[in-house]
Amino acid sequence: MLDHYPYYVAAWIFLCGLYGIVRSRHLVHTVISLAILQTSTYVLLLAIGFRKGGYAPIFADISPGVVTVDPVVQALMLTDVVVEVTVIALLLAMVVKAYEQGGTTSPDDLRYMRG
Amino acid sequence: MMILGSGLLALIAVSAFVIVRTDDVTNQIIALSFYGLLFALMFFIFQAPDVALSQVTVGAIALPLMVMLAITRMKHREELNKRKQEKSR
Amino acid sequence: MLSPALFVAVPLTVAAMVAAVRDLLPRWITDLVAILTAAFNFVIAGLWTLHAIHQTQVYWFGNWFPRGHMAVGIGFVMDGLGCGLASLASLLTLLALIFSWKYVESGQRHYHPLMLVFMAAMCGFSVTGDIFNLFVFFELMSTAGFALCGMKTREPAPLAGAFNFAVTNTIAAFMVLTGIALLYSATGALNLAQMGLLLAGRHDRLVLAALVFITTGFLVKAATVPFHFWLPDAHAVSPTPVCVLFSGLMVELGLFGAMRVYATVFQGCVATTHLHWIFVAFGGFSALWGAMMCFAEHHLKRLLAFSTVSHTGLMTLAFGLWSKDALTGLFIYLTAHALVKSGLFFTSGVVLHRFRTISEPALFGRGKGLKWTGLVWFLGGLGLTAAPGFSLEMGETMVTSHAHWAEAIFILAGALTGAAVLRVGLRVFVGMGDRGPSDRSAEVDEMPETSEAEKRINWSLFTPGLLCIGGSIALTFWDRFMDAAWSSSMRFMDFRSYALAVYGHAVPLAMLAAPHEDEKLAMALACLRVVLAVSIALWAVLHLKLPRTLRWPSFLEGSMRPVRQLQSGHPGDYVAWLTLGVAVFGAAAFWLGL
Amino acid sequence: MTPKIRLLVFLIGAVGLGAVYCAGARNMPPWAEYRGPYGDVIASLAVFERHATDTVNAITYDYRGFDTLGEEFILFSAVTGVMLLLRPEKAEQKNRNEESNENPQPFQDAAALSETVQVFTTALFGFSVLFGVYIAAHGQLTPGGGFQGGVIIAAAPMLLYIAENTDAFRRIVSHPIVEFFEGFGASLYALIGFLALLAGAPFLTNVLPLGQTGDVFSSGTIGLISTCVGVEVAAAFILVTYEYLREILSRERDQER
Repeated sequence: MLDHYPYYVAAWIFLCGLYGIVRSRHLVHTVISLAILQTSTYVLLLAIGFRKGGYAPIFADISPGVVTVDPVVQALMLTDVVVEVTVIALLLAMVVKAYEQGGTTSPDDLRYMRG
Repeated sequence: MMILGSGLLALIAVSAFVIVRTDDVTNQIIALSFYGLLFALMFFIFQAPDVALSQVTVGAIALPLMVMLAITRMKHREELNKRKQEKSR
Repeated sequence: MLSPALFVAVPLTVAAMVAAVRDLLPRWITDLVAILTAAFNFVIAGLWTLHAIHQTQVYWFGNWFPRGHMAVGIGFVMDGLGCGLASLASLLTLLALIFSWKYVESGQRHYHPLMLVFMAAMCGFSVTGDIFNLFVFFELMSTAGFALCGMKTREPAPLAGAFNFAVTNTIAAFMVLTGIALLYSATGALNLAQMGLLLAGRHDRLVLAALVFITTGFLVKAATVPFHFWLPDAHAVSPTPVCVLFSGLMVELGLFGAMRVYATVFQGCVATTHLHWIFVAFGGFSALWGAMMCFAEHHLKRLLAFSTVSHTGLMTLAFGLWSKDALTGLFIYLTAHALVKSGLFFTSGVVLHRFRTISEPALFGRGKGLKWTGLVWFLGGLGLTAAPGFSLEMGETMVTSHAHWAEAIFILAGALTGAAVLRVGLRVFVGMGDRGPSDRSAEVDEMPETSEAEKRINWSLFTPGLLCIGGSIALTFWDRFMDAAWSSSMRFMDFRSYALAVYGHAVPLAMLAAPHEDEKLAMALACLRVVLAVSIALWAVLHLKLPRTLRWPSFLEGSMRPVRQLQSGHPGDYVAWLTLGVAVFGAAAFWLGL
Repeated sequence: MTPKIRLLVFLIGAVGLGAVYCAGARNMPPWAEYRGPYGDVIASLAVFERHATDTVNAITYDYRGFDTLGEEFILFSAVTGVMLLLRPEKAEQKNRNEESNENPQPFQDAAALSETVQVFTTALFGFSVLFGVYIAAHGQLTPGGGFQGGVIIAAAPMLLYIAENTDAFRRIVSHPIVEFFEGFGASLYALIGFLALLAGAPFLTNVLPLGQTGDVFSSGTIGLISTCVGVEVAAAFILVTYEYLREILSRERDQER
């Protein structure tokens, strides 16, 4: 159980994000829940690349050959962070505009196209 | 380090749930910023200074700021509409 | 040979440069630059396709060749199907850009860069050989798609549609990323071929969980029921040229992503199980559900959107059959469907431009003057039913050649979707029967995308649709196309040849002649579909003139309340269904796979 | 669906999704025991092959540079999307002008900031820009890089806004040069990639001299790309801020008149 502890945390955060979107009553709340959901992948990737006793993979102050943690997942996470923030920016723009056009911030009122 | 990290992970798990359960958006922004900082701290502990730096700038500052700007703009519009209504009366 | 990087890098660079100087350029220069870039892309991708059907080639970015079996960089694997899809993407974008010349007016300063980025993302997605790169292009495609979908900001409906689209597809992207992370932890690699080699023979819950996340993530894009809810909302509100790209290719590329990962990473470890029946089940269900909903719609674009759900379901079913014939058929079907569906969307754009509305009851009888547009529409409807003479029929025959039971689903789905299109045609362009029932979504009127003054149908509006429909007929006369699809599909399924190519030992493949199926039976079935489609359409249009006892199935065209209420427009609902869908898929995968 | 049914559907699904996730997680290698090989190979090679001490950035801008190109264009298309969505509508603009003419009273009573705060935050402006440039340009050596540096640079004008120096803020963020740099920065990355094609190597190959390990001008194109990305990211974030604040800013300008 403890061996895989961060992975379960990642699963939990993923479900929390989904739960937030499902119960949301305000579109900004929906967007923030989505941001939370995305952080689950940070935990997962970070935990995968971590190594007990490993150093940060920056050879400015450690000599080559020292055991480090995985730099690849960190590069992937950098991409991930930027992707998250851009998608959130775009979604927020939609929320703002939807409010300006429809005068509502509730997902219950998004039903312009039912059926 | 591992114990500190595990504790931080638990804290993150709890705050994720708290944030999605918070209905008031302003409170959520503050919590989100705090949550971003927790992540930055965790990246430092788990030897990922690059990601930590980008998390501090993006997750703890840029992201909450953007939500705040969006809400400011929405409030601004709300006020405009109110004024319009008052005038028409 | 020209570098394959060009067909991704050139449109990206042009997009960024056009964006940098967008205030200085007059509209016509932007149009011209964008069209030329798309044409250039089409030429490059086309040349590569001709090359790649004979030999798969790999291109390592940054000159990072693999060290032994360790791929350190990102590679493009130029195989026949990938390159073919890239050229299809460029072609559709080219036609869409020509269509937008006189069509898109509002928001034009940002439109062209986004379209070019979208095209580049589709091309990159088709040929990349790295799983994380696949995710990056998936997300790039999504981001550009979200923005294009919400373009018409003067109404609230497009924003709602774009919002739902963005929320569901972002969740999908992060499910894919989760699956990628699981696989990375198991293999320590990101290259598809390398992962496949490392996972060969391995068969445990980790692999299955990764398969569930990656596949369902891509199936959200492919709009398989119950992940499909975003699609009609997004399609109904996007500008017409964007719809063409969404329905024509983006949705199918979602399925292609799932297939690519399955063929490379998972084939060696789960191919021994009965897992592929899940795809058959999900696909068949989507095909029938989509067809039913399609017939019930009265909003032209939404109707076409549901038919996309149905046809992508048929393609998912073909994927589940996982045989050479089925895959060959699938790719012929995909190409043909992309052309027919694009043609129909272009025509609906012409209708919206001419009559300022897109709701079937409101258009009743008004299209009598538009003979040529009507003709294209009817041909498109016949194309959707996979009538004889259309290349869809070729694909369908191939898919079902060794699975005759699947023919039943193809007939039902094809006849119903085709009948819906023909019904609209009869009402709008012939003015037959009555207005027909209306429904809520048809009453949400869409604001036209062009200005009021211009009502003439410019050649640039009409030609793309005609070319598309014509192209789908012309494909049947092109024997080499069928052979190329056959050879490339064989290669696509064969993981060994893929891995060899990635590590630089590609074997040239002679072009094989595709087998010819029993043509009489195929022709008979195709005729049956057409007869069914035409009679359903006629029945729907004329049902008031029929005796009362024969009117009972009219609910099919009418309200269908409980079912249609599922399509509620609420992002929470969609996400709840998505979660349930993943759970069902997961349960089935663990049941059949372990 | 009513909220209750929605929650029920979700909960059933969540149990299944969670079960799949946990079943996968249980079979993963235990935590804190990364087994490689990808990361280890690159960590041992990057310093020698690329003369970069920060392996993460060597991966981001060189080994997997093509991913980063895609990622940068995700940012580009998202910003273009924000601009597209929040573009002022013509009809609306007219209304607003009319309104503001009739409505000269101050829109919001700004709480006066103490002068110390104003002076201090304004002084931070230069520092913030400098720091951002430093972070972006030293990507190959120390933690940081184009993305981080770019966001820090973009934060500088926000300081002016906080200091209520709205006039300077508006002049900076609404300048057309920002929009130019947003597109130009993005295309520069790809152009550096084309440089390699001219040299006869595959796209995005690091063709520049690698220099001395530890030097600012080491690692060939890595530092250059990082700086370009910094420009693009800074411009992108400033643009997004401006798009959100545009309406409020124009209102404040009207008041000043």
